[in-house]
Amino acid sequence: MKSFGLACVVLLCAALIYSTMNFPDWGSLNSPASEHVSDYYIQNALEETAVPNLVTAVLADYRGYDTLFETTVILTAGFACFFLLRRYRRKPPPYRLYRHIETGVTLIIEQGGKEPTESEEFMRIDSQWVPYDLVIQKAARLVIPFLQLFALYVIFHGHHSPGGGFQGGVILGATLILLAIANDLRSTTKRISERISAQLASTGVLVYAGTGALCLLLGANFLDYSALSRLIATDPVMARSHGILLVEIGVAIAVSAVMIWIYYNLVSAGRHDEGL
Amino acid sequence: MIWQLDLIILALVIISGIAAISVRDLLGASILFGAYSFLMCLLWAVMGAVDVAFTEASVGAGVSTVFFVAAVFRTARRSKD
Amino acid sequence: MEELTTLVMAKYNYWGVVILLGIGLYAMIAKNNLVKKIIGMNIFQTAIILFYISISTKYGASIPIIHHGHGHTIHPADYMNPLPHVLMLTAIVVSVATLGVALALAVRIYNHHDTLEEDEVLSQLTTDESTQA
Amino acid sequence: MSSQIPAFIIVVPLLAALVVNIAGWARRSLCFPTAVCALAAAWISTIIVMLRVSREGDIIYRMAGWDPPWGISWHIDHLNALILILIATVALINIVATRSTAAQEFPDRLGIFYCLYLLFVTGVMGIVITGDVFNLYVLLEIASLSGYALLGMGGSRASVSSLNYLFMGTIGASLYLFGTGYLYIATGSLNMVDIASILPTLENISLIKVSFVLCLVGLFMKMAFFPLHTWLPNAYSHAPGPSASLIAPLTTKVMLYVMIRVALTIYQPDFAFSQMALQDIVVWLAVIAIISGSILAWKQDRLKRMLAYIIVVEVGYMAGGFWLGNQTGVTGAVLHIVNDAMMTLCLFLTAGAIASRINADAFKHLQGLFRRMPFTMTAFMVAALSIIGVPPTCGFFSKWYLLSGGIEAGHYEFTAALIISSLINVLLFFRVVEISYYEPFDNHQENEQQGIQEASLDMLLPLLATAGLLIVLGFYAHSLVTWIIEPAVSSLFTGSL
Repeated sequence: MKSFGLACVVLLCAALIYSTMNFPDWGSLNSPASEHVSDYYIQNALEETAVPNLVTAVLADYRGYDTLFETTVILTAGFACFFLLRRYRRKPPPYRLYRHIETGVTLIIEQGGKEPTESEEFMRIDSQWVPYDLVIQKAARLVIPFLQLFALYVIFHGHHSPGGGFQGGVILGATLILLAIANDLRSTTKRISERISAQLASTGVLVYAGTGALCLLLGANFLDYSALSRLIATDPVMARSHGILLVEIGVAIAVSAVMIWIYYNLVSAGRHDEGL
Repeated sequence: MIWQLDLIILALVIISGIAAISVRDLLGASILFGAYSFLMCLLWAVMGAVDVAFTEASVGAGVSTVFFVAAVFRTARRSKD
Repeated sequence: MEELTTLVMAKYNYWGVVILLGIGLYAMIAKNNLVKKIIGMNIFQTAIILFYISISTKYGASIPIIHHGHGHTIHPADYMNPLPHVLMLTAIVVSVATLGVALALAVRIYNHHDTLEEDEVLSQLTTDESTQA
Repeated sequence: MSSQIPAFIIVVPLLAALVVNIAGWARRSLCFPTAVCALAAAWISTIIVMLRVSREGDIIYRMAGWDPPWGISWHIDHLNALILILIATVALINIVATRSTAAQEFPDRLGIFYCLYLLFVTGVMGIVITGDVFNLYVLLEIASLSGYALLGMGGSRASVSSLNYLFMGTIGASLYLFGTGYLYIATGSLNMVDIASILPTLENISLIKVSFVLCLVGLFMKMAFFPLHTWLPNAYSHAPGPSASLIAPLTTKVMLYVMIRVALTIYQPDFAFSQMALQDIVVWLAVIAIISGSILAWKQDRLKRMLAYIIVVEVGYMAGGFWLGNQTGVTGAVLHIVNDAMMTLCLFLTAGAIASRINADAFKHLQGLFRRMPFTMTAFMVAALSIIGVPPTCGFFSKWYLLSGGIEAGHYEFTAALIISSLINVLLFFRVVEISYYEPFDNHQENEQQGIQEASLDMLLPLLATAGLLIVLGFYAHSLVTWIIEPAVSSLFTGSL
């Protein structure tokens, strides 16, 4: 099986390499790809949308419909992970581990035994092999706020510098995943419950599609932000720029919530009790 | 866009790609896949695609590696091939 | 010889794309472990993203962010082609979404069959079917 | 506001999917009504769009107000509008029919099931309506991802076959993306009509040929055309009832529409049919698909697996009919897309009804089904006659166009294959009828009460409506062709887009 697979892959690659012969040269200035549509974007994007970062302008305005469905793809992945993995039957685990914080002694409480209350002295830890490490927890607690500040910077500076809704949203989601890895999953699900992350994910895409539908109600085509100029009393070009910003915020909310939601389901195989 | 740098990083990308699929231990394979994604992000940064490099670094390398490690943690770490 | 180097200079990026496609496809076909197949699928998708990005590069052009304000005439040759970058932002997010669903299915298979090896899973399924029928 | 109707077709199901998710977490009972209202609204707007297209000609809808090559635009002609109505009808009938089985199958995740259902319908409708090549890839991914999740939730074997479907589907979609990359490197634009105008002016034809082959192989993989169909039988036969009867009628047919759109709108008929010299290869592949699919269907001993192989045969009909190259062949293919979607919906709904009543799928458990479930089996009979191609039902007319197209194009092996597979279909379905009608219902299971265990009413009425629709489609097949499919096909061939 392996040699047959290798043979047909090598055959396919040889054919494709032969087909790359009549590509235009790599990096050439007059290849058709860099003449027809991209010249319009480079020359007109700044006047029409007041956004220097061409990629954000094309991403959220000229091809905003593409990005709406891109955010819907990541939302579908969140729904799919929940739909496939989530298990609600709460059968209690055979034993629970409690650690006495000062002495570091771990108590194994069988089912039905008297469990110490999670207070100053006792801390519940996962039954899987989890390194109880003070350094990681304290370092994570210090770093996370600054990471979230950086994520907000990336979201809101999508117009001028590389970055935008997706990158900022993923960094925001990654900070909460870092919290879940540093401590245990239950402490993070207490902060951001699964229900909040699911509803936030849909609200993010609702913000995006809602802005589009708002332009629809104002009489223009779907996702035509210049129609917002009547609402926020600016000229159509600035209305497009603000529309792009609004859409980027929606994307950031959706992407960060979906990343957390997928992580919750994937790491606990759907039971949301013990994870990495 | 210095083409020599581009050639070197492209070679590194191909090597880490081959390594990612030939390592037997799945955790090692997912970490190597993280390295593959970071090198790919570096390649795109050299090629001038700055936004795409940023996204590949955060979405491709950052979160996919976490998903891989989480999935391997929930399943098995040894693999026969 | 000199003609060969100009040919290589002009096309090596696309050859790298094809080699990565081959690696990804080989991993998906020949590898036995499900997670290895998922890694192969991801390599296959990032290879196509690399193909689009190498279309957009221009020699001597800077990143697609217009650095001076209004008023100046903007020459397209100064900036790289922004369109493939937009498309590939979408393709990266699609590849992560597919990765998430594939890993969810792999975890689900492990919950049912306690193995990630394709041949062991299929042998268990055929034994289940024979006992069921 | 009336000029915005095309946007409602996509926006309403998408917003409904989001609202269902947000509301689903608060109150579970809200999910089904919102989903049904959204699909009904989408259905009504597709009919309004069809009327506008037949009155005023093609609709060009500029997304975000930008002109076609720069922004994304929709180009809705007769073909688009017809397939949109088909999708909306199948989705609406299926959501109403499978309400009780969905609640029974997914008790704790019903809200998310309806979100995935609506996202699948949005993705499929977006594929049909869009005029942009890359946008089609993104919507293809949405439809596929929600399809993998819906199909993966069945029995123990479902997740293995769904993962297999995911691998092959991702390779297919990525090959399509690679093909559009070749197109983009040659023309520099992504809008279908714009590419069609640039392609004749280019001189290096071999680049365009490679891009066409790559797109085609990717679409064949998504369409389950013969050599690349191995994912379909497992994926559809182990899937849960409600999702199988949604995905089976739609995915392969929409991929066929995409092949027609790519081959005729972007590459223009003279390039696709004459210069590419692919015709004979693909028609012979279709012949092999039809024959081997029918034989494999005969070898199955489970109902849903047999129906899955029949879908592979039907894809062989449609792809072969399209690649005959002449107008009657393409008309037959388009009409068969419509008919086959309705037939597959009816068959999978009956399979779902049978599975919900006697949760066994193998043939040997279907004894005496006519006495136990008379109405479901009559609907099964109507769908069986339609697939075989008996005149009053719609299956006959599309097969008639395919047959005459085959003779006209001189591909007699295709017509022979059609006739042979119709005969094998007769054997397939009468084997089922023989088991369920003539074999006595062995009453050693005394505890089971002997009376009629008919499927629940809310599943039965849509099922009988679909069976009735098959016959109505049969009567109006001629007017359907003259009013909608003739102008669509002629505009595709003359390339007046």
